[in-house]
Amino acid sequence: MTDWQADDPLLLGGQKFGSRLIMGTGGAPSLDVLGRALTASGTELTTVAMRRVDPGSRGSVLDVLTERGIQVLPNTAGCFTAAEAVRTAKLAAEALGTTWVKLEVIADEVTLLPDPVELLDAAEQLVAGGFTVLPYTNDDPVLAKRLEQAGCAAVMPLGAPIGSGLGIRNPHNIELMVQAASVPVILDAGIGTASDAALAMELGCDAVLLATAVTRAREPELMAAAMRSAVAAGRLAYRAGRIPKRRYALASSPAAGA
Amino acid sequence: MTDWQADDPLLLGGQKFGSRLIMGTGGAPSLDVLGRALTASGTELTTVAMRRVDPGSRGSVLDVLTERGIQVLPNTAGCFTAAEAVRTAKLAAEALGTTWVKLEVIADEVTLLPDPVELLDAAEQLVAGGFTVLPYTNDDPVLAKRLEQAGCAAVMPLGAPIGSGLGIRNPHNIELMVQAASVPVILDAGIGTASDAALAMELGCDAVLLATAVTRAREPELMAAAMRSAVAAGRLAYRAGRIPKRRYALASSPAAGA
Amino acid sequence: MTDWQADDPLLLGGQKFGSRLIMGTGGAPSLDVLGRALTASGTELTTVAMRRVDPGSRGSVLDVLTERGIQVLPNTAGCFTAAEAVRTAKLAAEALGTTWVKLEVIADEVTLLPDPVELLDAAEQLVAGGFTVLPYTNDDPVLAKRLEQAGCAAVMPLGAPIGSGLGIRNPHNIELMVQAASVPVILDAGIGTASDAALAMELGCDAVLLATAVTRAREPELMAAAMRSAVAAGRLAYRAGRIPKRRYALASSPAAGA
Amino acid sequence: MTDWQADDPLLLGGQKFGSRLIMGTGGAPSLDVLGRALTASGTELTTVAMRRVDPGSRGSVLDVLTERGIQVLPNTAGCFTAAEAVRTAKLAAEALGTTWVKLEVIADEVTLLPDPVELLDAAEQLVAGGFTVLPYTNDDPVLAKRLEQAGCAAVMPLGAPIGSGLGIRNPHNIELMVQAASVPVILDAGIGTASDAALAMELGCDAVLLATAVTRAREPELMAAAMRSAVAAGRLAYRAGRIPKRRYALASSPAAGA
Amino acid sequence: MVIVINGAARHVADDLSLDRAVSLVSDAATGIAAAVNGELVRRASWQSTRLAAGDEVEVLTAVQGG
Amino acid sequence: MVIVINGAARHVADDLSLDRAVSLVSDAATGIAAAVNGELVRRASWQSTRLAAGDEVEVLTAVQGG
Amino acid sequence: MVIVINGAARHVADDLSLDRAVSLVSDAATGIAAAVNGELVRRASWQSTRLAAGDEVEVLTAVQGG
Amino acid sequence: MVIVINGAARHVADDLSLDRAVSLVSDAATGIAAAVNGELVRRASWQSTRLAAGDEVEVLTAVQGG
Repeated sequence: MTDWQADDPLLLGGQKFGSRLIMGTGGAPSLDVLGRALTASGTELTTVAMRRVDPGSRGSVLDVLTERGIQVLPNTAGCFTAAEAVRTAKLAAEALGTTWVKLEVIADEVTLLPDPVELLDAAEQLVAGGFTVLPYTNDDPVLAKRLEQAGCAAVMPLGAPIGSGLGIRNPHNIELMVQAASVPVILDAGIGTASDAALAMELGCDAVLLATAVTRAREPELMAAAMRSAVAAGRLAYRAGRIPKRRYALASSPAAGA
Repeated sequence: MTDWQADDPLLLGGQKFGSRLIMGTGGAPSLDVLGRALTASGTELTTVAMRRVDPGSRGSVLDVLTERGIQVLPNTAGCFTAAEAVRTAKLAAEALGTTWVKLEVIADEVTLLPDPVELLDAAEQLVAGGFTVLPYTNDDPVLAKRLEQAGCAAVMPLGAPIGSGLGIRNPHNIELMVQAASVPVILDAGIGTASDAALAMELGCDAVLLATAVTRAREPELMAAAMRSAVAAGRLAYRAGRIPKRRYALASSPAAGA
Repeated sequence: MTDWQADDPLLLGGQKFGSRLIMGTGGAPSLDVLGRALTASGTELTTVAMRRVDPGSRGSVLDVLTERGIQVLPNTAGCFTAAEAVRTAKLAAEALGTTWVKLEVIADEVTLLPDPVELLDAAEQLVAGGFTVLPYTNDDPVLAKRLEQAGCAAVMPLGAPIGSGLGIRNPHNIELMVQAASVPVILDAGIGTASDAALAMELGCDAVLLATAVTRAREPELMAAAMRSAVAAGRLAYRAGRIPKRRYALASSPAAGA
Repeated sequence: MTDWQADDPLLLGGQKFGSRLIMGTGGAPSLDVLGRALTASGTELTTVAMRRVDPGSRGSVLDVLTERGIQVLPNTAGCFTAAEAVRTAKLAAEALGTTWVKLEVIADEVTLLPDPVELLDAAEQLVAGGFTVLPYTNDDPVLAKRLEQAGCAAVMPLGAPIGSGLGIRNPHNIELMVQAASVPVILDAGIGTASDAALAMELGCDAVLLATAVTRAREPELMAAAMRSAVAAGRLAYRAGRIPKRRYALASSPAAGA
Repeated sequence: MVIVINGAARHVADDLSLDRAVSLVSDAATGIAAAVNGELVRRASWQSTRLAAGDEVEVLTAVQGG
Repeated sequence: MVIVINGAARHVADDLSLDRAVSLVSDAATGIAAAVNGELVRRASWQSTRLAAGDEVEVLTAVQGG
Repeated sequence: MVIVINGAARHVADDLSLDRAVSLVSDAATGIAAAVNGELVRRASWQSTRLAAGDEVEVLTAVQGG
Repeated sequence: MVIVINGAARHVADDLSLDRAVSLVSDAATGIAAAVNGELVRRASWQSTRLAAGDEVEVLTAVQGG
């Protein structure tokens, strides 16, 4: 079977990735389940959070990534201000030896929606600090453009609130964002099932980032395989150029007797 | 890479199919393009129409299917009455040596929507005649049940009018149909792009039948590969059990400092 | 305030109605609440069901309608066959002195969806019997056309299952039906709130029939007033000719300094 | 007919308004058409833009408002920075003798979407300057909360880009905004037809602001009447408490024979 | 004899007329209709309609619905 | 005599067999079916089927569709 | 001297007052506002405000919009 | 003296070095980072970094998230 993705890598932060599915590690019932899901997903880049060391904990999510040769992407989850986010990013860089960061600066714990002002501030500081900044943002095309102008390596708009599984609530905004962007657009948050991920790619997104949809599915490994296929399917459909929507029918068989 | 479909064949008309994507052959710019698209789609069952022989024509769609070991499924496209459809099905059986038929009995040439009364009549006659009947029907769960009771081997509801590319206009009806059906439900007509096909499978359909979305895409072969992945993705997601939709966010990273 | 409806009556069964909102009476907590809701709705035509007389019952829904000068429209709710529906219609005609009937022939008690074959049969018999037949049908444009050809005075497609409050699941089908119809199209069943009723009228429906959305609302009288305004609003918008949808913005203020 | 709005005024900027429909004046083919549309809409508050005086122009939009006793609401349309917007607001206050302003600070002329950073800055300056600030914002609940905290008298989220007629693209965000807001939420921009306006009110918005949907409709006066009814309908439905959506049907007639 | 009215068996005088049978369940002057063994009987014919043992009488009226 | 094959009138020898008639429009060994006056005739019977003046013959095959 | 009113250069008497400058483009008694070099000047100060060569005067009013 | 490590107060030897402090909660050779009073201290400087009474030490590592 032809590998249709072969000649279509994702260019992000100066690197090439064969997979356009970026995974998160939150919500998995165990490191074993997580590991199998990550393998099934085919991901090459995966997020982790930074927290205080727990002397009691056995096994590390880092080992799970290392064994599979998956690049680690620390996030700044749980930060409410630019200052917290910048500090967390620096600690992550020291701990993990990477200058890549998924930048999250949220406004409250009910919606987990990003705070546009603090986010932009943090992005500017981290870009100045030499980081490769991948900001989790809302679906506002204007804020996305500002983040791009601030030097972010990509913009990562939400489709819906984190963990909601509501899919892409406003495809129109994502399309506007894609048209205006000159950095990769990565759909982050909201994906609930495979068709959501395929739609994101059909809208022109360069990649999809998801965690909950896989880690909290009834069968994470199977859903990871589903997402892998869905992202590939959506990307192929985007490249193939879909048929126009038409109000009326168009016969797919020649007129009778013709 | 694990073959997640390996243990999940489609059971239809007493046969097993490894692929859940049934293709149509209408609309392709050439037999060559059609052949490459069929290969890329991985389909094992493909529809053809019956028309008067054209002495001048070179090459046959049948050769394209035979070379690839794809089972042929004649349709009764262009028939407006049960009588026409039954006659066409019998001629197809004689010409192609198959008792399988995709039963189409349409009401008019603007919407190409099925005529429920004529369709049910034709289905009953063909089942009595020993045919394996796969009826193209509207998305009415009641008519689908009647067709099943008439002995059809599957029901094939439309997502939207043939060739419209409008996707699945009424997912709720398809879900009701799937829940009530004891024969395979195959989403036929309306698919425009990969996410539509994935959604059909997530709703619980057993397979997807499409033609225009691939044959009239800008790049048919690429779109065929997209549909192959999309159907696989949707089926896997259905089996994996998606996360529930939630009104609010659910953190995928542990609370700060925890 | 100008009465914008003044010159725009509903023509149905040879009569003129000033109101385009047809009400049902099912689900109201009391005849008193029902009466106030009917008054607030401004309806001029309202459905009732036929059941065995209950010697114990006090007060009659008929009195509620008579006091308000509302025309009664008996239905054949609960009938599963053409024969039952025809008998019920004849008993209703005898009891209520009207040859108008809302024809319902349902397939099962879970979906309460109409049975297309029995419905068409019953419609033909009742039209032959001199009835003014208003059939509750699904949203299939083909069946609607058959019912019109059978001599029905209108077609009454569902927006969604009875009492579901899911609104109009397939606006595209309703539009196709409206375009093809030469009798009034009345959206029946599925309306959950005011915007659903407005949308039905904007799609080109001639009237809306609803019960549950009002009778089971937290405040039936207020919701009845809401539906009255919504139907008027949707009809006016339909007549006014809405602006086209555009992908991009269109300034509503002159360019700066111009 | 009972006036259901009588006891339900809009409280905005310390004033009471009987109408929950705020109109814009852009796009009308003539002042005469505008005047008749404003009357039909029943609006009590209407926006105007500030531009250089044109010695040649005859008649003024101000006269149209004054004759009808409609309160004027100047906007800052066309401003791309906080500085421009603040200056425009001050000139408007001087010219029109009002400290109310519809604050618009847009990011570009293609999407006309608000610039979150400049908007918040301008809002803070104008609140400090004693203005009653009504900011046109995107549908981000976080930015809306920041604007409220800055002292704005209301928040006015878009449903879709100005003049697009795409309706409310992300009802979920509007609901989140309404739940969190302690100032009025006014749906501004995107309304295309009556059902859109009704939906806005059903989501809990306190009012709707629109211009293009009326002024560019085929018949502006009729559409203005439609919008008046639609806003009333949506508000009443919100107050009445709609029925829940249910997956299956719920009979509105008693079980047969019961 | 025994007849069935709206599903309930009743002992009634032999040769009972339909109008008497109806009066056992309703005194409504209007708004009701009756069927005997599934067949509609017009009100005008109630008095002249004699019932036989085992007849099933249905007396219907309008209720809230639809 | 004159018969109609796939809608076109043709002068043919009297008493023509169906297999000869079919061969006028197709030399396909498989993948075709024939009907005379709307009735399917199995291939096995083509040779023994004699046509009469005015007969309408339809010869169908599979084409792209559906 | 030369000043600019609403983007157009005009020759005016030296030492022109703002109320005179405004009157060159509008005779409206109400509904207008003026700015000199980007700064709002209240109507009460128009008469006492003397313009200098090169000053940019903006005179705005309300138009259909929003 | 008393210092705070990841939120917990501990009695430690005066003049404790940061690498010793870190070793009280983790023996990981890689994958961790430390901050003293909110300021990141590079691993290379842990040994030379002396802690003072009341210092707040944070030792972080990667966990499942995002």
